[in-house]
Amino acid sequence: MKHVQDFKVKTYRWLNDENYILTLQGESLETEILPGNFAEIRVPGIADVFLRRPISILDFNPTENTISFYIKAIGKGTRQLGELQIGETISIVYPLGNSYSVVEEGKALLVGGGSGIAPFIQLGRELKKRNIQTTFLIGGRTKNDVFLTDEFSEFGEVLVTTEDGSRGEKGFVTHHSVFSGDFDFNKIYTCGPDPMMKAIAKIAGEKNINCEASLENMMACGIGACLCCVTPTVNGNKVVCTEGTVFNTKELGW
Amino acid sequence: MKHVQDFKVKTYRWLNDENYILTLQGESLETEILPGNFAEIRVPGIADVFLRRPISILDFNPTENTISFYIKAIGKGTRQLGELQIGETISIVYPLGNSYSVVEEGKALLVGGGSGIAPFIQLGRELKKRNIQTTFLIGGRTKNDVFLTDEFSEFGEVLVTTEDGSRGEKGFVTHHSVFSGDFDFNKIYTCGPDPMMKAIAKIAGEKNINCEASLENMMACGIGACLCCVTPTVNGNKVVCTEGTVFNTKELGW
Amino acid sequence: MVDLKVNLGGLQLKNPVTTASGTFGFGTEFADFFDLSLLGGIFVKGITLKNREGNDYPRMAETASGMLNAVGLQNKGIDYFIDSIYPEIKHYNTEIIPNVNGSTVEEYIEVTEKINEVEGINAIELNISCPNVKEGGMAFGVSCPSAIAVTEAVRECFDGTLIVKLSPNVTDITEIAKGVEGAGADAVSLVNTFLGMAIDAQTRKPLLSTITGGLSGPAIKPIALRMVWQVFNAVKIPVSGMGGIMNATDAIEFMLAGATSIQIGTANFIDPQVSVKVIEGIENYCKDNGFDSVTDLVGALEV
Amino acid sequence: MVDLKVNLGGLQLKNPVTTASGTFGFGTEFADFFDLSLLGGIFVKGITLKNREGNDYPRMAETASGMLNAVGLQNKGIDYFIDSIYPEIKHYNTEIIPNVNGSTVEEYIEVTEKINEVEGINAIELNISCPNVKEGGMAFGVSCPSAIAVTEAVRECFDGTLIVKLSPNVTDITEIAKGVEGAGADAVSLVNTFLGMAIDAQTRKPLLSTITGGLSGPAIKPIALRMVWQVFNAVKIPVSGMGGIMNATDAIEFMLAGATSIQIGTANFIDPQVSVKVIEGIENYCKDNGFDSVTDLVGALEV
Ligand SMILES: Cc1cc2nc3c(=O)[nH]c(=O)nc-3n(C[C@H](O)[C@H](O)[C@H](O)COP(=O)(O)OP(=O)(O)OC[C@H]3O[C@@H](n4cnc5c(N)ncnc54)[C@H](O)[C@@H]3O)c2cc1C
Ligand SMILES: Cc1cc2nc3c(=O)[nH]c(=O)nc-3n(C[C@H](O)[C@H](O)[C@H](O)COP(=O)(O)OP(=O)(O)OC[C@H]3O[C@@H](n4cnc5c(N)ncnc54)[C@H](O)[C@@H]3O)c2cc1C
Ligand SMILES: Cc1cc2nc3c(=O)[nH]c(=O)nc-3n(C[C@H](O)[C@H](O)[C@H](O)COP(=O)(O)O)c2cc1C
Ligand SMILES: Cc1cc2nc3c(=O)[nH]c(=O)nc-3n(C[C@H](O)[C@H](O)[C@H](O)COP(=O)(O)O)c2cc1C
Ligand code: FES
Ligand code: FES
Repeated sequence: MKHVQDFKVKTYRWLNDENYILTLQGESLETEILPGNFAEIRVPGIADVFLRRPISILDFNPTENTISFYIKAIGKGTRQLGELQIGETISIVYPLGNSYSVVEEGKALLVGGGSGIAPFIQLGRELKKRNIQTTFLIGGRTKNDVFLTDEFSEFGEVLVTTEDGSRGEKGFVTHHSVFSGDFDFNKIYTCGPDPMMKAIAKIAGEKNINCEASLENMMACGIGACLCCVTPTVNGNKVVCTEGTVFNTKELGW
Repeated sequence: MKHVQDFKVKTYRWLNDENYILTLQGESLETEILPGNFAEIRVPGIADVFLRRPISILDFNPTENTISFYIKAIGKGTRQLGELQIGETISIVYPLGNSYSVVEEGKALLVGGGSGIAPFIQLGRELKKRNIQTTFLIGGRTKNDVFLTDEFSEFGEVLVTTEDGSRGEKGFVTHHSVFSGDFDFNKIYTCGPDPMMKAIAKIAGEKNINCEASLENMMACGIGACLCCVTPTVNGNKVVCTEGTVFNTKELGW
Repeated sequence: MVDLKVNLGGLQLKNPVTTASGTFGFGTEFADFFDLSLLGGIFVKGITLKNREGNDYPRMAETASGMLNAVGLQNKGIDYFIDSIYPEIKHYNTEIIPNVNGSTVEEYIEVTEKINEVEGINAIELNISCPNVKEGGMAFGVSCPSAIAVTEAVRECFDGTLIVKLSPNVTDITEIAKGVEGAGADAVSLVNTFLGMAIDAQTRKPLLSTITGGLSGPAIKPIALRMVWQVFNAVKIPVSGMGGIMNATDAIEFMLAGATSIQIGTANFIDPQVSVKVIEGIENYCKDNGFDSVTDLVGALEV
Repeated sequence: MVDLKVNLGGLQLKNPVTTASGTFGFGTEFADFFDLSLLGGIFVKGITLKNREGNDYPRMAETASGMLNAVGLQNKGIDYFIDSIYPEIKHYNTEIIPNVNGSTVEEYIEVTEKINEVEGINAIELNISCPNVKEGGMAFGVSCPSAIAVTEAVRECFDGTLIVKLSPNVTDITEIAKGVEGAGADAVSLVNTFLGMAIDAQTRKPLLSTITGGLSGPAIKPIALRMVWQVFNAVKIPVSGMGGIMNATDAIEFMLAGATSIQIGTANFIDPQVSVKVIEGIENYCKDNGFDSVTDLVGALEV
């Protein structure tokens, strides 16, 4: 069930000077949160941020009633969310969106980059529960853009590419050697910038492997009420915040 | 000379749960600040406060580059100004407005109420410099609305009225016994709610004593550019933020 | 006990708080957040004769205290509404008011005729003010003759309360209001969104696929309030007021300016529970200020 | 080196940044804050034939991301301007542009004829869009025939650049723009304020003495930007754009939409130094994006 609920800022963990993990604590917590779900966060105390900001749910802890987000400070809202006082109240609407469909057998490849990787913590955990052999492939421009790999390694193997070669293989994720030779994955999950996801979808198509991507969009409500956030699909315009954010890449025509 | 300048929040002193003294510190300070001058303060970090807020200058300290304000939290801006973090940056335009004309001889009566009393610190000090015998008459609803009397007592005698009689004489300032019997003041200064100032102006008129009042108004710019803040006078509409805020009550036709 | 009931041109509302078309889906999107039966009414999202895919994306841009949208009336058409959606929402104890759209007078008529057959629907809102479609929409609402023509045509085929939704993108909104009053409207609702535009200075491209879109939110409130007050003073039929209402105080201001009922739009995106808070706030205001009936607020501005 | 010069209908401005009438006094009010000679130009506050006391107070109310004003053209009349004010400000190395107002065409003519005799004044802004006066003002600007009539009349008695300031309170601003272009205007400026209203829910009274007033500030920016873009595409004469410009990015957006120069209004109240910051910001943008001349930005929106 969706809630609009007040939380308090519990902790910040800064990964570098523009990426941080924000953890909020509430008096209660809705625990039916699925991998790929997001929240609409109200940014407190800043003149120019009118609408809520959609942010994927990184993780949650039902014992502590905490919920956390991995945020990249790119604009006024995401910057301000990094500057709140501990204990400050913040309203979120959650959990929103559909979710990745967790496979029950075989091998899964999770390909992500940038702040897109947030859903992979929950997804990795669910896959591990089902004993799926999971590989994470994380891309970045340099080694300083590659985060959360320690966390991912709890759930499976972690591969990295960087454009400058400073960590892992040099190049884009799509050029990683995992795609050449023996490729025995039966599911690809992807999250990140559109061009990256499209390239991965193309590989998946060539290899005839089922692939799911999580889309971003300009969102006003996050709950399917305004129809601002549509994406074209082979079945017509679909509402990203409710019919997605996760789509099968075939449906996207990618 | 007028400045627009960034200061940092140095201290708060809360007088009760809605009245506080805010002290700001800058890297420099314009020290030509006259009794009655005000500043236009930009309220940081709140969505609904678009314009600056006009607030009288309570006091300033050229050695420490500090400037202070006595603020009553009555709305969104004045509440937010009471909740800033120490060290937060705040922009003010100052010093603005004309000033009380400081008499050079005789006895002065300063009548004020509410947040109107802020200019009386500077005015009291200037009068004391000139050896003027100064009496402060401060009104409030109850003893909990009467502030800064310790400060005023450095510059002269302090009389108080409260509507419920909990401190000083019971009733409005205009009913205080100082106005009956021997009344040998040659100047009255007043600052506070309009009805109070008008009543004081009437007494001054009857006693034929020179009286100056400081007016409030809805202000957009505070520097005479927008003409939003006029008040009718016997000489036509006058601009409160530059031709005032201090007016002779005769000119106001009071 | 404050009497919160209002009568909007024959339509009885249990309280003056309704939600605005296009901002509240079909209601169900908000069912997790509060009991929809608390509402005076729900203006459901704009409906056309046939399925419409709406505009390309991006369809939304944030602005100072507001937002632009360019949805373009995406919906599955009137038959789908009647067959598949209305049965799901009709059990809510609140007025369900369809928002009727068309590119031609004939289309408006066809949609209305179908709705007229549906039991339980007591009113429609005739949208002659959508700025986000190429043909029809706002074109009807900014010219007096065409506003009158479509209102007259729809009046003839609808038995319930006919509410005509006016565009604010006009020189004199009272002229259009008087026109549709004469043409048989039972009430007017205003305002729809203002035609606006946003640009990304870095890419030098418009932020909406359609270049221009409709501005809503608190930014427009002062203009919307002025128009409600002007129309209230110009016509005898009641006004359903909206434009930037974010809380009970805003809603009360619209009622003081002359709105019999109010609609909450963009605020639903910021706080999905805002409409119940507004109902409570209006009730408290009436209690605190000695109004026995909320209708005493309507047009009570002291000028 | 970026060339910041622009030509506004024959008027040479050293850069596209000017300050808007009624928000910058006569300039001197800002002399403490920066060197006025840095500005492209100063549109001084509205001037009428005779002394005007303006409206009663209160004249101002704050709104979401904006403000309402009801100043009502308070000024000491054209003779006082020419004799007492202009001599004090003419030494600034910037264009001083009087904002001309009247209740009748004859008044507009008389004021203009007097200005035409003043050496050093190269342009006037004809204000046919003030929403805060009973007679004249906006009444001229919302009807095409009267806008044309006053423009033609003033054109005949003024030799310099004639800039006509348009009202946004119209159904189709391009129609008025084309009208005044045909009547001899050298440029149009837009937008003036939107007619709005604010109410105090507690006292149940309007917040302005005049009930309605003019809305300005970032709230109106999306609508103003849309109008600039429409007018740019409708006429050949240049546009001086304004409405909610708070920083260089906003100014650049107006230029991309088609403004040859821009005016900064309400933002002067928030930051008295904003206009110099905008000049610097535009210059940096041009440098960063490889524009040699600021005129390359004008209408460069990619649609
Ligand atoms: C479903 C979803 C999940 C997301 N998950 C995350 C996440 O886990 N971590 C993370 O860091 N970011 C995430 N994002 C992106 C995040 O929403 C934007 O970075 C944020 O809204 C930008 O706000 P801002 O005020 O900082 O930027 P602004 O200053 O408003 O603008 C900067 C840029 O951000 C983009 N943007 C602004 N508002 C939105 C919006 N409402 N929706 C989408 N894009 C917008 C625009 O392209 C704009 O140019 C997600 C977006 C969506 C739609
Ligand atoms: C020259 C001058 C000196 C002042 N000195 C002091 C002082 O020393 N200490 C102090 O506490 N207050 C002072 N005030 C009053 C102070 O400016 C207002 O209380 C403040 O602007 C209210 O802002 P807000 O956001 O808290 O209230 P809001 O939430 O905006 O509104 C609350 C009420 O405050 C009033 N108000 C709002 N904005 C203004 C404005 N720009 N100008 C005047 N009134 C306004 C309105 O009546 C409104 O109904 C002074 C006002 C003026 C004009
Ligand atoms: C995303 C969105 C979609 C809208 N769709 C419609 C619509 O289909 N029909 C209609 O009459 N109005 C539509 N509107 C206008 C609103 O009903 C309302 O008139 C407008 O938003 C002003 O109110 P507000 O400021 O409270 O949002 C839409 C508004 C928004 C923001
Ligand atoms: C207080 C005030 C007074 C104004 N007076 C005039 C005026 O005398 N003549 C005029 O043409 N415009 C006047 N305007 C309108 C501005 O010049 C400008 O068109 C409008 O404010 C929109 O720009 P902004 O949003 O940047 O303020 C006034 C605006 C304000 C806020
Ligand atoms: S953001 Fe409103 S429908 Fe998706
Ligand atoms: S507030 Fe602008 S002139 Fe006084």
